[in-house]
Amino acid sequence: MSAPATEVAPTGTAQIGEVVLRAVGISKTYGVTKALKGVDFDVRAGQVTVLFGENGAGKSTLMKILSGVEQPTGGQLVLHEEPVTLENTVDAVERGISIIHQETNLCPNLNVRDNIFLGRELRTRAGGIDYGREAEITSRLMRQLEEEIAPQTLVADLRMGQQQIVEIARALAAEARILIMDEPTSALSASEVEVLFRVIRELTANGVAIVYISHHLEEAISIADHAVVLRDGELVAHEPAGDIDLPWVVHRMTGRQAEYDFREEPRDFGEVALSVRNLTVADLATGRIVVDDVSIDVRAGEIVCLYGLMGAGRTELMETLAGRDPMTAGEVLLNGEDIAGLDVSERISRGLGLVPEDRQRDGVVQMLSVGSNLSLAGLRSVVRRGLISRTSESGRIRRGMDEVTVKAAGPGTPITSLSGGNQQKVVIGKLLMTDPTVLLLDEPTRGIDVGAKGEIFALLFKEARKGLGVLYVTSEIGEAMTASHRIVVMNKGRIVREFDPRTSSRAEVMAASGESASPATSTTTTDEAIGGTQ
Amino acid sequence: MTLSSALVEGRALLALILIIAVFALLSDNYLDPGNLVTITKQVAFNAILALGMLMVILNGGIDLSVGSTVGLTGAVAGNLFRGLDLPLTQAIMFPQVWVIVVISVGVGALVGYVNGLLISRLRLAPFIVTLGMLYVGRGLTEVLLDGQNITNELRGQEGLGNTGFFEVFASRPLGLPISAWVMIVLAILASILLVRSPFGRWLYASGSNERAAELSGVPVTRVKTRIYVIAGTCAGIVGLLQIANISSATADLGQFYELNAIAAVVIGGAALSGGRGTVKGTIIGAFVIGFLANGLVIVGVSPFWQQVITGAVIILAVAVDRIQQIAQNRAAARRAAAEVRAKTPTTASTPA
Amino acid sequence: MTLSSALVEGRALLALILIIAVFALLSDNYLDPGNLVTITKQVAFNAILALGMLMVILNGGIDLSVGSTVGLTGAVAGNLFRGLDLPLTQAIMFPQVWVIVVISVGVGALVGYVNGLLISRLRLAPFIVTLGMLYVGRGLTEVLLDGQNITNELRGQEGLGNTGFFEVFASRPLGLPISAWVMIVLAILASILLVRSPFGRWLYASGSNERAAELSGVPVTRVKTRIYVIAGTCAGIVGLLQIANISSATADLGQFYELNAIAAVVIGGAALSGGRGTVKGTIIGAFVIGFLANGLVIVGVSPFWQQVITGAVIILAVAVDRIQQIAQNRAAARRAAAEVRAKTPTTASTPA
Amino acid sequence: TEDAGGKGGGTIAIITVDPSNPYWKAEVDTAKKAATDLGYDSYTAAHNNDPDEQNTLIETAVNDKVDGILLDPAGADESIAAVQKVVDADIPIVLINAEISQTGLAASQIVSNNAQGATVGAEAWAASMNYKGTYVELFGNPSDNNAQVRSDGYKQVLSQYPDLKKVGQEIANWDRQEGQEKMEALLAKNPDITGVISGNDEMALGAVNALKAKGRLDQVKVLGFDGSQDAVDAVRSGELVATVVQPIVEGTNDAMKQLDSVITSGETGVSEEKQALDCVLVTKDNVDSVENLVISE
Ligand SMILES: Nc1ncnc2c1ncn2[C@@H]1O[C@H](COP(=O)(O)OP(=O)(O)OP(=O)(O)O)[C@@H](O)[C@H]1O
Ligand SMILES: Nc1ncnc2c1ncn2[C@@H]1O[C@H](COP(=O)(O)OP(=O)(O)OP(=O)(O)O)[C@@H](O)[C@H]1O
Ligand SMILES: O[C@@H]1[C@H](O)[C@H](O)CO[C@H]1O
Ligand SMILES: [Mg+2]
Ligand SMILES: [Mg+2]
Repeated sequence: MSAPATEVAPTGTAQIGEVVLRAVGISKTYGVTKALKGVDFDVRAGQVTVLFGENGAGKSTLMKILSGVEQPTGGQLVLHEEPVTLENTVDAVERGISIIHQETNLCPNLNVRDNIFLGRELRTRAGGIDYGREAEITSRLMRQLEEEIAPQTLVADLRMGQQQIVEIARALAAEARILIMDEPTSALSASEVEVLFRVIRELTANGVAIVYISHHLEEAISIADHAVVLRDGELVAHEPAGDIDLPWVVHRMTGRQAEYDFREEPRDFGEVALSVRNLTVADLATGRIVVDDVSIDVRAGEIVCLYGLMGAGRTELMETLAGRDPMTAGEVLLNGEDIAGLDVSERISRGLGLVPEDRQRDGVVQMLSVGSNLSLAGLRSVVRRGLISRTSESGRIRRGMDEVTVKAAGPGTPITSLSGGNQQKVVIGKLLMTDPTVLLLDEPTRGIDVGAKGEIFALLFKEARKGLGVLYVTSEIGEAMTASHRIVVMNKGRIVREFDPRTSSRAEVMAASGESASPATSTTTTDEAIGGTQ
Repeated sequence: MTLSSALVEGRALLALILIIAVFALLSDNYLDPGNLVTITKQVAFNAILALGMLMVILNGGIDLSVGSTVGLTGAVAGNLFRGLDLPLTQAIMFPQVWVIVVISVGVGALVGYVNGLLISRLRLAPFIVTLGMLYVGRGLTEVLLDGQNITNELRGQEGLGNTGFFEVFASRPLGLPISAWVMIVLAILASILLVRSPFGRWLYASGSNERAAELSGVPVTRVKTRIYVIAGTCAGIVGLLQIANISSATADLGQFYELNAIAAVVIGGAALSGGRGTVKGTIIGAFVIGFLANGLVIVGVSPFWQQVITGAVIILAVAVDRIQQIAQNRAAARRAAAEVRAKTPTTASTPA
Repeated sequence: MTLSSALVEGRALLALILIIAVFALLSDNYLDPGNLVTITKQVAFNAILALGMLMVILNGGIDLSVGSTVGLTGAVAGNLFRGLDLPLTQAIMFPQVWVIVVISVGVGALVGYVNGLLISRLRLAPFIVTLGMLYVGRGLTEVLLDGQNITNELRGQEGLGNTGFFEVFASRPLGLPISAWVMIVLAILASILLVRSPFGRWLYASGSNERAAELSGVPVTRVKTRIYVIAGTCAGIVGLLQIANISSATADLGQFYELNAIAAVVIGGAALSGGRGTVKGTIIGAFVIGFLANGLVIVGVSPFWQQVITGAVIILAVAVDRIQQIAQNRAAARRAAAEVRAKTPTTASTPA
Repeated sequence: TEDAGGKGGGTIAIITVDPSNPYWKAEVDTAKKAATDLGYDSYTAAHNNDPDEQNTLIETAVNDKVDGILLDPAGADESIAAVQKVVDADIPIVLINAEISQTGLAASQIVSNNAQGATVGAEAWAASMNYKGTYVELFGNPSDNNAQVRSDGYKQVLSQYPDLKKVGQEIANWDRQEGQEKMEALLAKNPDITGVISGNDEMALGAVNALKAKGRLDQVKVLGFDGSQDAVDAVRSGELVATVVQPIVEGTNDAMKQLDSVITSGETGVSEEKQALDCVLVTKDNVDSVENLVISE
């Protein structure tokens, strides 16, 4: 490691490639769910083991067990050939195992330094916190990660990608010998991913063992030394990285050849459904312009992809269009009608709805069932004489579940028991039940496996054929290229260019977004048949 | 929702049955029909407030001001019976009883509306807004009554055309006090509202995840404002029923009622964090409190200890299902572990 | 934390300055040094409780039982001064004053510990646990006092070796009442705890994102238990100071103190949802309440209206910065719009 | 606040218990009017029987340099220190309604004789019961001294009559609604009682409501205490057998006069510091002589 952070002594010095942590026959049940069914898994010093699997395959569960977050219901962990029980995360950290969680686990009211050293304070001789030393190490870590964030910056003021960097810094600060990264890049830009990969290589060179999980399959393959695939809580494949490629991974993950490519979809568009004219949005807290003079048209039956880097202002644009944030200037027309003065619910009833970026925070209502979530937005249409008609509601729910192919035991199933992909389908289905003319989707495939991605796009194209206009945001170039009729590139709050995915290349589009087609993401550009993977 | 809420209601019901069983064993008079009617009447006041409180709590809010609002509406009604000094004219106007009822309940609704606006529009914390309103309401009650109970005026006078208040608000149709009937009607209305109407669904949704509800087209601000209006309206109704019940409008009427209402809702299985709770549970919760208070007097527990026991029962009622849940989880973990062990541990082998 | 909390503290300070200015204009004697000392003494009791409450609120909890705990510790101390009936021996033991102090404060801590265990281990809602404890504590206080205030016994008797209580707990070192000194010392300790110690960081962290804190190795359960112990300890200290202040242990000592303590914390800028709040803000909040109450008396506002005004100020104090924020946002929006218009509208250019 | 010039002038602080209660409201109104008549400004404050609040109000008044204080004290022992502070500041103070357990501090103490009131009330009530039967007692707020004093007074009288049996006692905190609810429960337990004694009128009137609802009021004798207007009306209609009026209006007028006298001349003009304000029994016979706590003739 290039920047030794704390004086924690490394736990054992293993040879490169030597197994340092072994999971033997690990099982985990949650109530009736069997998340893991006797999995054997090795972690090797100085190498990167990548874990592949669909949503709900059990990847995070296995990692939580390896890092002391959860206790297995069966099986044994063996650390340096010694059987161990990891009581909790503190225990694991003391044994040199750290984890970067899939969901960011930061305290927004604390600053970067406080978050990094939370629970592992450096003390002064008097017993207080040694702020000086903590700040110094924080600065050093930030420099190493090439992110200019001052140690005193409040985490609440950081964008998602920067928060993920803080998470990474926290794991580095622990000076772990075994470092688990569960989806560390879901909010990172390509250049930030590059920095992370450089850091990973430095760590492995120092003998640190890395476990890496990502739904960005190509990116993950490029860093892997070993590839392990989980399916339905079972380990189905394990190969050295040299022997694998993308189709192999997808096949092992899904049991089939999950491909999607919608470039040949028909293009019989109708009238302009949504017309955005010179829209400008200012961030009221800072006064900064985040959406700058944007104009976009979406026609009936057209699927428009809004591509750009993290922080380009796409979320603000989408939320403003949905009626959640106030606009500063410009106009928004839906079917020729000015909707600028309407609130969210009025816009939904006029036919414009948003599938939000953060599914847990803004998408699902956790305490309601799958059925009630589905019918929530379109509730007005099943009201008879002021009351909800049970028969027409359950009829619509059943049809809705079929239409978006939700895998759930029934409409009464708790929404929280569904996998991310299925939850996302419910959120989309919810808005489809309002009979929208235009659907807005912000990162609809974030954290979703390759199979579910295909299903979601198939659903959108099916609706488009019936006349729905779609405007969706993505940060994945593969997705933009294979699953849209038109690509609009946004950069620093402005629309910079438009592309026809049939006639343009990845490199062009990425260049327009301000992103350089970096090695990690450009090595396998030929494989565009499998969308959604960079 | 359905399964866990049924369990939680079941727990409240269990508490109720337990309390009834214990006191029935200790005293012969406890289950006397007359006493049951008495308990029901007392429970009704709390239950009506608790129905309003339930809506607020389902939304993740709290309303500490309902007790003061009970007092305030009582004082308003009392003053109206005393007659309105009309400015300029020198005359005193005596509104009819139905006008008095409408105005008094309206004042309750208005207090709720102010709470609701402050909470939903300005996004202030419900606890602090309604705490402030608790003081404001009580202070206004005292201002209106100015140190005098209003008693005889409530009867009205034939000549003034404002008689008939007690005939309605202290009546006992079919032998059951009117407050009990109001409770029943309001409970049915509340059930329909929560279970069958879009408003109810919106309430549960916004109580569980307000941001998601908003993006689903739920008018979250309006829903929030309205529930405080409902809570205030319930307080207004209780204010009228209570001044009829004690035949006087007094300055400290309704003090601490909010605490009992909150306790009923929570004992009935609602989560203070919002999104979970039922009408049935709330009514059961109110009966738990009522049967307990009555039973403690009937078996002759010393008044000082009554408070201790009441407090302990409130805590126990919510602790019981947590303890039960923990026990269940432990058992499930044991079962699962046993199952895994039975399946003979596979030896370490990394499949290729 | 730093910037926004400074703003919020600033708002509390503004409220304080405003109140002082208004009343100083209305009354000559308001800023009299004697009156300032009076206010400070009064504020001190509330401020000490509020410091404990701040910890609880930082964690996203609430403690409604501190008022009862004040009463209970007072009653315990009173009983100890009256002497302990030793079982078996027929003798009565008179503990020394320092023993009485330790036991009484210990009882406060114990009440807090029970609250803490129920909340952290059984994961019960703080509101309902401490509501139950409010009743339990008050009931026990009444049981202990059994309808009799304890007054003369507090002086102790030379022969019994238990004199000296008033000499310490009602003393005025350097002309400032002891309660004010205790407030100052505790405020400094609390500041150090919150700002300099790991415990403070853990508290802010777990109040804002408990799961994240737990996964980072913060002992969230222990932190949670401890803050209730701290709140109970503060209540115990106030109980002792207060019986010395009024030279008697009475059954309703401390009633409603919890409401004032919560109000102080919130006026001082803390968020009831946890994770935000400072010692300085809390102390300012306590002074806002104290200066207001004193000023209303000095300018001769009627007791009824005092309540109305107090309630309104509580709401206003939290509403002000929200209104200000909304106004700022509006202004920012207007500015931004003007700026955009000034830039001469570029026509929609859709590059190919 | 400005200094008194000769007779009258200056400010008097009237510190009372709880003016939302008719009894203290009468005290305050009388005091305010008397102060005005004597040429003083006055302001009112209330301590709600909280000695700590009383301390604050007293200190505030001292800081405000008022010219005299009329205090209805919160507790006999708890108020000594507060009164001492006033004396130390050389401000004249007169106590009304309740006493403190130390003499030589206040200029005078005009004390409502609750013990005596309870005795006369209990006597009259026992007579109406024909000295036999079963009864229950409603007790006031336990932290208010008067609750115990009155209860003791009742007991002292009633223990003389072996055929009068007390079968229950509940706290109802001076409150009508609580009195009613407690009475309802007590009635379920003891349906056959023939008497109720109550620490004040509000609780007694609650009991009357409960008895009325059960159709038992005819057979049950209820005793109140305070002489509030509602109770006097109830005595007139026979719902209460008696109440006891504390002549607070006369007492307050006396207190104000004495306070004025101390302010202007340094002397109260009365020989005794402690002056008992004896209570007057109100029954059907003399009910028309009482109106709003004022006893005529
Ligand atoms: N706390 C929990 N309670 C109940 N079920 C759970 C819990 N955590 C995970 N599960 C279930 O266990 C299974 C495995 O989940 P896990 O989070 O490990 O999947 P994953 O492979 O990480 O998926 P993703 O790619 O979406 O992150 C899923 O069916 C999930 O619903
Ligand atoms: N919490 C925040 N605090 C400060 N600036 C922010 C915050 N969130 C976003 N921004 C900034 O606002 C601008 C627009 O962000 P927005 O989230 O709309 O971008 P985006 O293209 O949707 O990216 P993402 O995929 O990260 O959501 C960016 O400059 C970003 O850095
Ligand atoms: O004398 C008063 C009155 O009886 C009042 O009703 C309650 O408090 C007592 O002390
Ligand atoms: Mg996962
Ligand atoms: Mg975004």
